[in-house]
Amino acid sequence: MILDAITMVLTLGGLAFFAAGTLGLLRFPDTHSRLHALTKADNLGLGLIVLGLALQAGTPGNAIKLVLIWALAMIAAGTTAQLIARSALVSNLRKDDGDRTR
Amino acid sequence: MGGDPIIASWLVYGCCGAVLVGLGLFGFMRPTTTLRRVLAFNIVGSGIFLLFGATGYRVPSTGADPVPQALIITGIVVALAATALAVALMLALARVSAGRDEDA
Amino acid sequence: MVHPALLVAPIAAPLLAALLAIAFPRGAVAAALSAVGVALVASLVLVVEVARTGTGAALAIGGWPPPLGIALEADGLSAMFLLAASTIGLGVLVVAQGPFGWTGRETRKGYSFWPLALCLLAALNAIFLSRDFFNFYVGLELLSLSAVALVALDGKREAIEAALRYLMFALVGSLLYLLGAALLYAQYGTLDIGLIAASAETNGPTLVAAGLMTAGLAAKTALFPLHAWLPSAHTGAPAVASAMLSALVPKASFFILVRVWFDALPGQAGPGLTLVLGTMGAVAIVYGSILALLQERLKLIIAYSTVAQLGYLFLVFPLAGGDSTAQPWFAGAWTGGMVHAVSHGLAKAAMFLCAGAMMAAAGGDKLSDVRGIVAKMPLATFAFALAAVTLMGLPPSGGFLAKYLMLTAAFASGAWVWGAVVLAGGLLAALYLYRPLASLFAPADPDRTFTSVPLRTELVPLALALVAVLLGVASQFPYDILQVGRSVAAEAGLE
Amino acid sequence: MIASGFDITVCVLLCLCALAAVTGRDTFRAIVFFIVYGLLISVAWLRIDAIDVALAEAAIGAGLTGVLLLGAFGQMGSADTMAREPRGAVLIALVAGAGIGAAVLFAVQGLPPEGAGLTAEVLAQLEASGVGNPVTAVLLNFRGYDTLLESIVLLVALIGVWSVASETGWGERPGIVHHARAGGTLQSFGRFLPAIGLVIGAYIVWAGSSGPGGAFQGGTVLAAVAILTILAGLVDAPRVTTRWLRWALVMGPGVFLGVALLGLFGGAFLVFPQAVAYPAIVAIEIVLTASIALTLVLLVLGPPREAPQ
Amino acid sequence: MTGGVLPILIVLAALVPALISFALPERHARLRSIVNLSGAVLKLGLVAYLLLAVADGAAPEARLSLAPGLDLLLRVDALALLFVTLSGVLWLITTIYAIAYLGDSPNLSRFFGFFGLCVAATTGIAFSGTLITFFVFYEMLTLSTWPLVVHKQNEKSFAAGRRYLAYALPASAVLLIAIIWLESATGPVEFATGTDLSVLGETSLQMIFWLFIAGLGVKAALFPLHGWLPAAMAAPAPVSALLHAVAVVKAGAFGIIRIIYDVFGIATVSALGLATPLAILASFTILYGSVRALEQSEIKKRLAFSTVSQVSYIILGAALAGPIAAIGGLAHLVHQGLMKIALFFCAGIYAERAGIETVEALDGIGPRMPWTSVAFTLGAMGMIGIPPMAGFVSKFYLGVGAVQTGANWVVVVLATSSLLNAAYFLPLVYRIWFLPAPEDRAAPADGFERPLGLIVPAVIAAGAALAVGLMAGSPLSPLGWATLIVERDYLP
Repeated sequence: MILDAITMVLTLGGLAFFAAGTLGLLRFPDTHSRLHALTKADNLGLGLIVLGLALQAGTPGNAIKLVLIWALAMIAAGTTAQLIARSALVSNLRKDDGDRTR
Repeated sequence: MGGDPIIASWLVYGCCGAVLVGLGLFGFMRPTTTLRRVLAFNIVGSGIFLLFGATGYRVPSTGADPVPQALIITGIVVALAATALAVALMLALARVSAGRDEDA
Repeated sequence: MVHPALLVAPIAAPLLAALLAIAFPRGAVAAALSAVGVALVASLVLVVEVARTGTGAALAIGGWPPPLGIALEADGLSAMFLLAASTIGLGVLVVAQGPFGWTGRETRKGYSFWPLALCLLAALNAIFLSRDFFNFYVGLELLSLSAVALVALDGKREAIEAALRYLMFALVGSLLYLLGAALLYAQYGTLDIGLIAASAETNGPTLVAAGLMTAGLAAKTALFPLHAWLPSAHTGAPAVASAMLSALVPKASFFILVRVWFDALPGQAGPGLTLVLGTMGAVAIVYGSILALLQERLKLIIAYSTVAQLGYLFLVFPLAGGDSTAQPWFAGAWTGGMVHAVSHGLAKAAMFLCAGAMMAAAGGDKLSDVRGIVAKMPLATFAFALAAVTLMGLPPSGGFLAKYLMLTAAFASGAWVWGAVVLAGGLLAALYLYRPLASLFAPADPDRTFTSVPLRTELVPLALALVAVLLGVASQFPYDILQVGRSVAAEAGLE
Repeated sequence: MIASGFDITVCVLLCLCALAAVTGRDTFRAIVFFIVYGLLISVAWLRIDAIDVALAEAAIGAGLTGVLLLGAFGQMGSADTMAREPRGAVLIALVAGAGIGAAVLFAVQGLPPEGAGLTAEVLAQLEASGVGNPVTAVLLNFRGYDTLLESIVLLVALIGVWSVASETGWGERPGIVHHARAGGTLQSFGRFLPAIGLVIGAYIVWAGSSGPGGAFQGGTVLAAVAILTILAGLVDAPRVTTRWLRWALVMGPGVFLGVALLGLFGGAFLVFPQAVAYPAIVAIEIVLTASIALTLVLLVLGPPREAPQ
Repeated sequence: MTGGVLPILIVLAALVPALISFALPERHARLRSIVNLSGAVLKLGLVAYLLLAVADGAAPEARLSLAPGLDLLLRVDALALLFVTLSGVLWLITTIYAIAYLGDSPNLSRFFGFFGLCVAATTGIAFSGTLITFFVFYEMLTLSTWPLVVHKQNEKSFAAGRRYLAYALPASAVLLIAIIWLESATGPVEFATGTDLSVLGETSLQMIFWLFIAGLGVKAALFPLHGWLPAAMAAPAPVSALLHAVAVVKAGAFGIIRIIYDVFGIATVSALGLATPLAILASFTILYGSVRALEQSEIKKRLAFSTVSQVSYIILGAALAGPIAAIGGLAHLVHQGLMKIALFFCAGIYAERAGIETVEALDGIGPRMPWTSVAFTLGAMGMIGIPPMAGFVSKFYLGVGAVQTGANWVVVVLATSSLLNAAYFLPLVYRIWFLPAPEDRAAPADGFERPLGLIVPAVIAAGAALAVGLMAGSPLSPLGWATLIVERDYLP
């Protein structure tokens, strides 16, 4: 019973972080700040939800699988955030230099 | 959302599949670039598969009907093959009409 | 009972050859010819067996009978179409050794042609033998993708454009057909033709499913309003490929349409459907013929002639069951339609092969380029003329017998309109085929030189055209075979 | 099973994503919505208890097709703008879409609510099919013929894709040249992920016989891994004319067809006697996975690139 | 009856040489001639044997079924033999004439190939036992005649070919409608067994009859469907001989006779009130043809229009419901063939050897080309109907037949047409024999009447026309055979 309550709290917390991340995405002016919001908020939000679910998972095996999924999501998010940041940086530099070559 | 009439979940997904087919066909037939048409084709395809899969889940107690599932997996792979060919043709057309490579 | 190998060989042999052609391109030609040869022999034996025993040869794949497994069955209609497809396939591949044979080093066209052509033939045979609606879908996809790739093989701009348009039509057609099949499965819990026919009744899902399938298959058979892709595709493709495309590919989707309406849902076809299909067919005949009259290029004339001749096939739906008691034979219109499908296939393949040979000799396929080619290529010109006789439906060709049977059914059932359309089609065919024939027979101006082409590119079309004519003379045998396992609706008509 | 709020939400979201993907002028936006749509569809498949299909849809529908479309958009770029939309044609499309959609809706609600399809027959024969997972049983035993033809369809599509190469480019490597910063994040990701991908792919294929999974889903995961390594510029795709590549492509369907033809001696095509069914099916699945993974990679990469001038 | 194989053999006797000459390259002229001539002789031999067999009542037939109940039937009855004998004899002499006439001009293999096909189709038409067989061979005749008409491959012959097809293909469509309309109600029609026409109403029967007449009328050159015949003069002489005397025109007339006697039956035709209008149409064509012939200055065109009118005699004979008139019509089928081919041969020789194309150029050619001119004169006399020539016999029987059935106006028509014939043939004969020859006519190096291959067929044909007229009484003459046909098959 207590476990359900803790799960409830954790998932709600996660949701709050997701909402913050999305809000950041919509409000922030340029790519970099949006990336910042997304990576921080969403990953943390996912972490909390995964923890909440792990409690519900029957066997410890499933719990570990959930954590693994979270780890994989983290790595993927990190890499993509890096790549988007780099390409945004490159295209901004090009834009500033004025030669809009693709 | 909560107060709507109680209908079977398979029917919801079935009707959703039908709507997707309608949307996809609209996207396919409206005058647009080939890439968008290929995209619309995939939407129609997945709509049909959703509808087909939903009809396999009408009696949840015995579990979903495996035959539609198998056919849908085959269908998805075939749709991918067709999409790949369409994309390849589209790129080849762009390459040839750009005159870069007027081969024999 | 027929050994299952007979039913499996026409499908497995070309597939094995295709796989071999991909892995071992140097042996592609040999593998292809022997595989299609095996398929031809198998279909010949199958035809004889079907005729002798008077019953179709069936095989449940994997030992699982329908509804669980897929059944293959060769009734009269399948055996005839199988034999026609293998004959034309062998003829086309023999001629294809010229442009696509092994020339020391591997080229794009030389490598790609053989697996595509073999898979196309395998798909045809798979469709002609299958009794399962989803299996038809996979067969149709295999057929369409290989056909589209063959159309784009030339690499020129208009060929790729035509291939892309063809692919779009084909994909929509397949999806609509798949949707219909899915609804049928949802309604009857099986995909087998026989089982659906047993439990078919008139209700919402069945009608919508059948309607969608008809629309999808009509798009793939290039029936009139949905034919825009065919002329450019069959002209863009290399002549050898367009021989197969024009002669066989639309027949596969028409074959499935016949299975849907005559074998699976005979009771469901209301007068509305037969009227719509008949009208579309009639308009196709007139439209295709007029367009063929206006073309300047030989291949375009032949391509539009396909659009017109396919119109005849759809007249079978309103005319089936038209024979009155006066006719000593039965299911005349239906059998006439099927004989027309086969004889048109043979004649059209011969015509495209001739056009290909003449293009190779004259360096272009405009009527002015091939003027007076009869002096240099008498056999090819004679084959073209023979094929033209079949297309015009003049005796003694198979086309005439088909026209005769359909006309008798039309007049006997008082359906004058269809009769008039069939006759007008014959005359229009004479009109649009006179121009190419006149320019082929015209005196060539002396300084025009034609390069010589290998003899086989003339002999194969001549052989195919002669078989088309033979179909009109020795036609009792094909007639009897088509009756084996024929649906009752073919005689009683789709009321 | 009564439809819960979640189901309805998923359906509404699906329709919205589809609408967004279909309308609008910006192609990139449409492709992104399409990928989101693909993931939502996988969720829908889970809700109707079709886990195998969910796997396939997520991997092939959203994944590979998304990559294909994005890649195409990348290469098409400017050439992909639509001049203007004649009013009439849009109307016709609207009418056609709405009409067929309505007809299908009418048909769906007219279906018998208790139609159980062939569930009972499949479960009854499951024991004789030699595999635990009913979907794999249907896919590789009861309707193995469809799957055989389907693997040929993949091959034909690949030959078709290769055949649109430019005349000079026949001997070249397929796809565009990818290069990434040496030691950059993409390359390290490209080195790190394949290990996990291989394990997951192999597991999916192996588990396919008893639980959800199978040749196609596993093959797609392996293909995704291969594509990632190529995108990361770690390895370049083999030339189109290399011999081992062609034999590998042909191996899967070839073995399947061979085993099917063996049945002919026993008087039936593609038959798996119960005793030998399990090992045979697993063997076929493994070989098929290899060929399918390779074919899918090459399909996504596209035709051989032009020869360097 | 072993005879079953005979009709096939006869058709093959014409078909095989055709296929062989298709395959023979140009340089084997000698072999090709031998093959064609032996085919013609073999065919004559078979016909002779059949004449005896059919005389004492045999009727061999060969049947090949197209569909259950729909058969290709080759059946030898007396009427068929009449036509085949004519075509057999004339094919032999026309081949000799063609070999000599064409010499070594190009594309001869193709010419003799299609020539043989034409005769095979004609034989098929003669032997056809069912309507569908008749239609199959009728169309084969159209297809194999077109390449002969356009043989010279110059613009004039292509125009003639186009015109020929423009008439022939719609006609075949009309004929097909008639056949289908009839057979969809009565089932496949077989000539020997006759058909129960009560199924169809009277008006539709009449319409079907006129469709048949229109379909067959093109080849039978009935007015107004005769337009293609004069234009077909652009073809070389042996072809126009073939077209006019042996195959095409006779096929049309033969078809009409089959329709009237075997499909409808003469009683039904007169009951439906179709006999008289047909007779009127035929008579009009007779007069029209003769009048147009008067205006023509070219010899060949004049002969063409004379054919237009002569063929209608045959149709007139069939249309008049009396046995005597029928005998006259049938006999005229053969007589006209012999006379007309003689005239065409002579016209060909005049054009080839002496460059004479028009009537005016004929002055005084008689003494220089005696044999040809005698043959021409005999033919002309026959056409006019002066006894004892064959033409007189058939016209006489037609006249008596007309009187017998009470159609006296026909006698007037016959009389006027004979006068018209005289009007357009006598001036030629007069010019040939009684006018002085112009000085500048230079005889070709080896004399006018060389090579023999040209002259002999013309003389034989003219002689046969005379012999047939003289020995009209004997049973084996065309008249005798026509009487046998009428007695056995068509007594009203």
